[in-house]
Amino acid sequence: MIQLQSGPVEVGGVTLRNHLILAAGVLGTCGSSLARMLREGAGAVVSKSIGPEPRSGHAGPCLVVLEDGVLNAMGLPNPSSDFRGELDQLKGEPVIVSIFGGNPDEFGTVASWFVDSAAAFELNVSCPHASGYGAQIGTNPDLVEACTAAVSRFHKPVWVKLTPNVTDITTVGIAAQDGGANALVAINTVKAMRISPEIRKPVLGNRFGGLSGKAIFPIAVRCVYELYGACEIPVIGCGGVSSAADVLELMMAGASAVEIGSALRGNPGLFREITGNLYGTDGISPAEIVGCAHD
Amino acid sequence: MIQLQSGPVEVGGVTLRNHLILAAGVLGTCGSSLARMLREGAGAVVSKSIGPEPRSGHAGPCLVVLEDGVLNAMGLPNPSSDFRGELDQLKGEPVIVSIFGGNPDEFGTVASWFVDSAAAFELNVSCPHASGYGAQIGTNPDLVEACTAAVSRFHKPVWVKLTPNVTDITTVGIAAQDGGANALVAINTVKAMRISPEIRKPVLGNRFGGLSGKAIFPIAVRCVYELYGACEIPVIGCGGVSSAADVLELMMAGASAVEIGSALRGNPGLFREITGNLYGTDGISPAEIVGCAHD
Amino acid sequence: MVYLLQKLWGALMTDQLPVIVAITRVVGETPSVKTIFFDRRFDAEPGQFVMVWIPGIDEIPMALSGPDSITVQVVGDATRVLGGLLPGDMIGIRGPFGNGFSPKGRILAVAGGVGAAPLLPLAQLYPGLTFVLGARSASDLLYTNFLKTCSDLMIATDDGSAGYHGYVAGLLRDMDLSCYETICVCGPELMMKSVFDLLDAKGVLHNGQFSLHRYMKCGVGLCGSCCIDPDGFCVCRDGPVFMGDILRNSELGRHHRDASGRRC
Amino acid sequence: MVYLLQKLWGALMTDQLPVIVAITRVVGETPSVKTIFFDRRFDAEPGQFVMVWIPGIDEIPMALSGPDSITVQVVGDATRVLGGLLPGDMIGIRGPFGNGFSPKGRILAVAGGVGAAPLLPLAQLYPGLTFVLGARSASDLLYTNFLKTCSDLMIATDDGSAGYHGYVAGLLRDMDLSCYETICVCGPELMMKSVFDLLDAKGVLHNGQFSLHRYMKCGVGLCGSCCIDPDGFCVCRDGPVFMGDILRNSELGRHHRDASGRRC
Ligand SMILES: Cc1cc2nc3c(=O)[nH]c(=O)nc-3n(C[C@H](O)[C@H](O)[C@H](O)COP(=O)(O)OP(=O)(O)OC[C@H]3O[C@@H](n4cnc5c(N)ncnc54)[C@H](O)[C@@H]3O)c2cc1C
Ligand SMILES: Cc1cc2nc3c(=O)[nH]c(=O)nc-3n(C[C@H](O)[C@H](O)[C@H](O)COP(=O)(O)OP(=O)(O)OC[C@H]3O[C@@H](n4cnc5c(N)ncnc54)[C@H](O)[C@@H]3O)c2cc1C
Ligand SMILES: Cc1cc2nc3c(=O)[nH]c(=O)nc-3n(C[C@H](O)[C@H](O)[C@H](O)COP(=O)(O)O)c2cc1C
Ligand SMILES: Cc1cc2nc3c(=O)[nH]c(=O)nc-3n(C[C@H](O)[C@H](O)[C@H](O)COP(=O)(O)O)c2cc1C
Ligand code: FES
Ligand code: FES
Repeated sequence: MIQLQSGPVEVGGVTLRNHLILAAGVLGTCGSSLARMLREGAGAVVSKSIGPEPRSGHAGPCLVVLEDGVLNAMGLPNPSSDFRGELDQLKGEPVIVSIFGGNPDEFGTVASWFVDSAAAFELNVSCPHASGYGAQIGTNPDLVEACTAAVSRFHKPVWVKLTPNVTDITTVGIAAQDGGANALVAINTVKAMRISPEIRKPVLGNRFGGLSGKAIFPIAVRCVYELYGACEIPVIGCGGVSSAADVLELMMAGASAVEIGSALRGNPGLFREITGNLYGTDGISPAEIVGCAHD
Repeated sequence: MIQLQSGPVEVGGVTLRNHLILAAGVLGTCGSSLARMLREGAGAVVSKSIGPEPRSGHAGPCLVVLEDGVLNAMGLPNPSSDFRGELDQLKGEPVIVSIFGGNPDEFGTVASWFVDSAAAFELNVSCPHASGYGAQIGTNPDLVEACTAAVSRFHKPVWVKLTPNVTDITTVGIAAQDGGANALVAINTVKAMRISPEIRKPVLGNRFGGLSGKAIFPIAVRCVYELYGACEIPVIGCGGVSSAADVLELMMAGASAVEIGSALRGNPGLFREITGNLYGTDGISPAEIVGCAHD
Repeated sequence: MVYLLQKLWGALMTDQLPVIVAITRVVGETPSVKTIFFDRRFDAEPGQFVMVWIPGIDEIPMALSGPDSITVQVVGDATRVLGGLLPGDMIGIRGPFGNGFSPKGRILAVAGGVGAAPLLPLAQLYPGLTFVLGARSASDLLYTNFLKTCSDLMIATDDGSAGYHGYVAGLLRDMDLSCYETICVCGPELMMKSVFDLLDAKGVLHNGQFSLHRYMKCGVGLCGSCCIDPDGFCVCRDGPVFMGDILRNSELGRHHRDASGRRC
Repeated sequence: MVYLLQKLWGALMTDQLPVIVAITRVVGETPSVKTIFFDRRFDAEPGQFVMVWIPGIDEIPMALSGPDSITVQVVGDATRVLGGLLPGDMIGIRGPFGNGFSPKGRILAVAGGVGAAPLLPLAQLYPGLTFVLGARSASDLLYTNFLKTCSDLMIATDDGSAGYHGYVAGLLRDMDLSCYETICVCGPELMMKSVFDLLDAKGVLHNGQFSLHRYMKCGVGLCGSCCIDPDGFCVCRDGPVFMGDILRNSELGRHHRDASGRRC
């Protein structure tokens, strides 16, 4: 397998320590767990999505582990503005704050809380299981553009995280770009469900949830490939990544960096494991790899 | 695990020998392989999708097997009207002919060839990798309604097979219902891609393909659940089914019957294996199970 | 070989959807605590926990008080419904999860209230251990009949209605703890904190093993709701049992986070 | 044990994307046939095939003529590009797929043209077998130098430029075939059909094993493009090698289907 040159990575206005980023919502509610992931070798971390009001999230079960993925419907639990305190211990670290809201104003309000502490914002317009939020915005290009614009005015880098649960992800990517996004993140989870045959009910408290992990990797590759071809701003890949080979594949599809979530289950040392394989002293320039599958 | 009463199954105007149907495009190009699947225990079979002109399909690779699924871009190869000859040996058997076209007229033309030989039509408005066909129709509710109406006029049962690659599958399901569909089939493959890291190119000749098999089962359950809640006509589940438990789960989500494709790889005896587990002398009525997860 | 394959197969090939069990027996332990037995035994270390799905209601973490039982104290909606279930009712179980106790040498178990639940399997596995059992009042003491038969049982009640009058930490203060190589502790946060401080003061904190409670949603180390300061450990995955010295300077007894992640 | 685990692991846990190999050597066998060696050996039975990806062009089925080689006859676009590749060039390999030959007792191999490719590993594995090699002309004969050293080689050429003058079936007609327990055949469809008819006439069809060619797209028994009448067997998965008696009344020598599935 090829290896890459190591060194800081500039993506969407943020300097990452390497190409790997902790995905939003995974071990991202506490400053201390974000700090831990940085210690464990993440090149940057994205927080849990923070919204305009504290939310407890959906009734359980909130998450079940499947043979080849994870199905979750956390329901965007978050401490809202109280999250500011979590970031005190992370001054100067590459922390991207994920935010959500029900309209552009709410996005603006939430962003305003973190102008001093976030290296960038990631807009969650893609969570498939929280009514009024997430994908309910992210399937409407006009709203995506407006929400992005509402956050862009803080003159911090804005990443917009997209849902694959749309007919054409590129129209949403272009809307985000038009709203002033500095990067696109693809993908959030794929809307899905499992049913308990004995109970005869959906297993998730919220019935519907989002599929992540290995099962969605080929969908993520496709979305990154489509967005890279259609948009000018960098794409950050996400979905089912669990090895250095997966990182390279997403980069070849067009990802400038890669987020990792579900694969951390049972393996908090994964970032270091992957960077160990991904980088080498004879590594080639990442620029040679990003999007090369399009040539 | 619960078991079902065995016996013929009436779904969408067709009498199936059991709840299991061979999915379109899998071992469905020859009359002899369709007959074989019936011998192997399928309750009915759907043919390869037949179109207005013969097509050779995409350049290879057309299909790769993944850890938890299959990625294909066959490109709708089909012998067009010559397919009539394949059905000679299948008179009176439960054979559903899958058809596709680029507009309502083409759907009508293709259907007209099989009015005497098909037990029903399944409209492929969902293949994610054939330009001008399949999902390019199936993402437009008006076109779906028109194509369905164009085939309905033959007074044969019409099943419409839907793509999950849309923002809201229920709007397309309702359009099909409005066009006169007797049943909905959900889902076709999920648009996806894999890249060969060494070659630095997508592995499929067509670059984009469709993901099937285990990986998409939770997406299929979700789509069936959504359609069952939104539509009046029966839903036939499809996607990642490989066991009797999967069949029951899709039925609880709302499926009146279930199609199986990828899981037949290496296991042509799967239909018999599943019916062996699915039915029992003390089995309960299927009516008790279909859609029960909605209660 | 077959075993290994099963493990491999199990690990690789199985969806970890909740395993549905039927309740076989419900035993009232105290006015507000019931032990619920079900028709399936789970292979767990003492101290591991499961996520219990009460269909239609919620899913909550519970220690296994035996291979086929949980012991539930009614404190809110989910526990109320759980405590009201009857034989034949079905619940879902995910797990066992986390790291249990790592007993070696002479063992002291220190339980407060329903914190006795994860310690019960320890008493079953290591008869002869010393068991310090605390509760508000005599009627709140758990498992005393059983514990009497197999352990060196010492009792403390807040109101003095049985055993030592006062908190568990008070009882421990007068004991020689240096003879225990393993001191397993589970109970309400403040009780654990006082035991923690006591062990620290007595210089035996490194022998302490504390089973923590934090708000849990996923149970598998992903959602982050159970993480503790300052190291960001997941109680569900890195715990729930932590060695005493790892918890020095931790949030134990200082703060925790609620369902939304707010500190309280 | 380790082996078994590897198999299990391999079967369960590996994406079967094309394995990329680099070409190490290209040997011109005849004016239109080349053997291409690559830097990786595949574990295959004689008669199994692989799907060969020529990036940017197509993917086509090819027998393995050795653990690390294919022997390609140029007949169209993909084979032309493949035949023009040089050492260092990369191709992708999926497989090996299908069921190979099942040799037992005395073996007779009957090859026509590039049909010798899947039979070559048989000659390597079973030295001393009888090998009937047919081709249009002396210059089209494959592997003769090697086959001379390890087999009882008999040659037939359509134009009489070497060996028997005429078709392979003609040569076989005069032989006593009853002494062979296994008769493995591969070659152009009509050559196979005449051998098939001859074996049938001689009453030894049940000893015949025929390696069929049909249009293949997936190689794994899903797409249906390689299915044969009247039983609907997949040549890629149930074959490519079929026992003679299974093919009685089959489409062999009568019709096949093109890339679109039309009979021709
Ligand atoms: C590892 C672990 C093991 C536990 N073992 C036991 C046991 O053996 N027996 C027992 O009775 N209780 C046990 N608990 C506590 C039990 O999970 C809570 O009492 C229960 O979740 C309360 O739910 P409720 O809906 O009845 O109460 P609510 O009204 O929802 O809440 C009451 C209080 O319970 C706690 N709580 C609620 N939901 C959760 C949750 N998902 N995770 C953690 N805490 C929560 C909160 O502190 C809350 O303030 C354990 C907790 C943990 C973390
Ligand atoms: C199991 C099997 C093993 C084979 N082994 C060898 C071998 O060892 N050496 C060798 O030279 N050839 C072998 N072939 C034949 C080889 O696959 C075809 O010659 C090749 O696919 C032609 O491709 P093309 O693009 O060059 O020709 P095209 O111009 O595309 O077609 C020429 C003819 O080749 C056949 N063909 C084309 N594509 C395919 C395909 N995907 N599957 C099957 N046939 C096809 C058709 O009959 C077609 O009419 C084998 C075929 C099969 C099915
Ligand atoms: C438990 C869990 C919680 C998540 N929470 C969020 C969230 O708050 N905001 C968000 O944008 N994405 C969230 N996601 C989605 C992930 O960030 C990621 O997009 C998705 O899981 C796919 O990546 P993966 O396969 O590497 O997990 C969550 C995923 C999981 C599994
Ligand atoms: C090789 C292959 C070919 C297919 N061809 C068609 C087709 O022609 N028409 C169609 O509607 N669906 C086609 N499909 C989709 C399947 O019918 C089915 O919807 C999908 O594979 C999901 O089911 P599964 O997971 O059981 O395979 C094809 C799938 C595969 C794997
Ligand atoms: S409960 Fe989710 S990380 Fe611990
Ligand atoms: S090549 Fe696809 S079934 Fe044989």
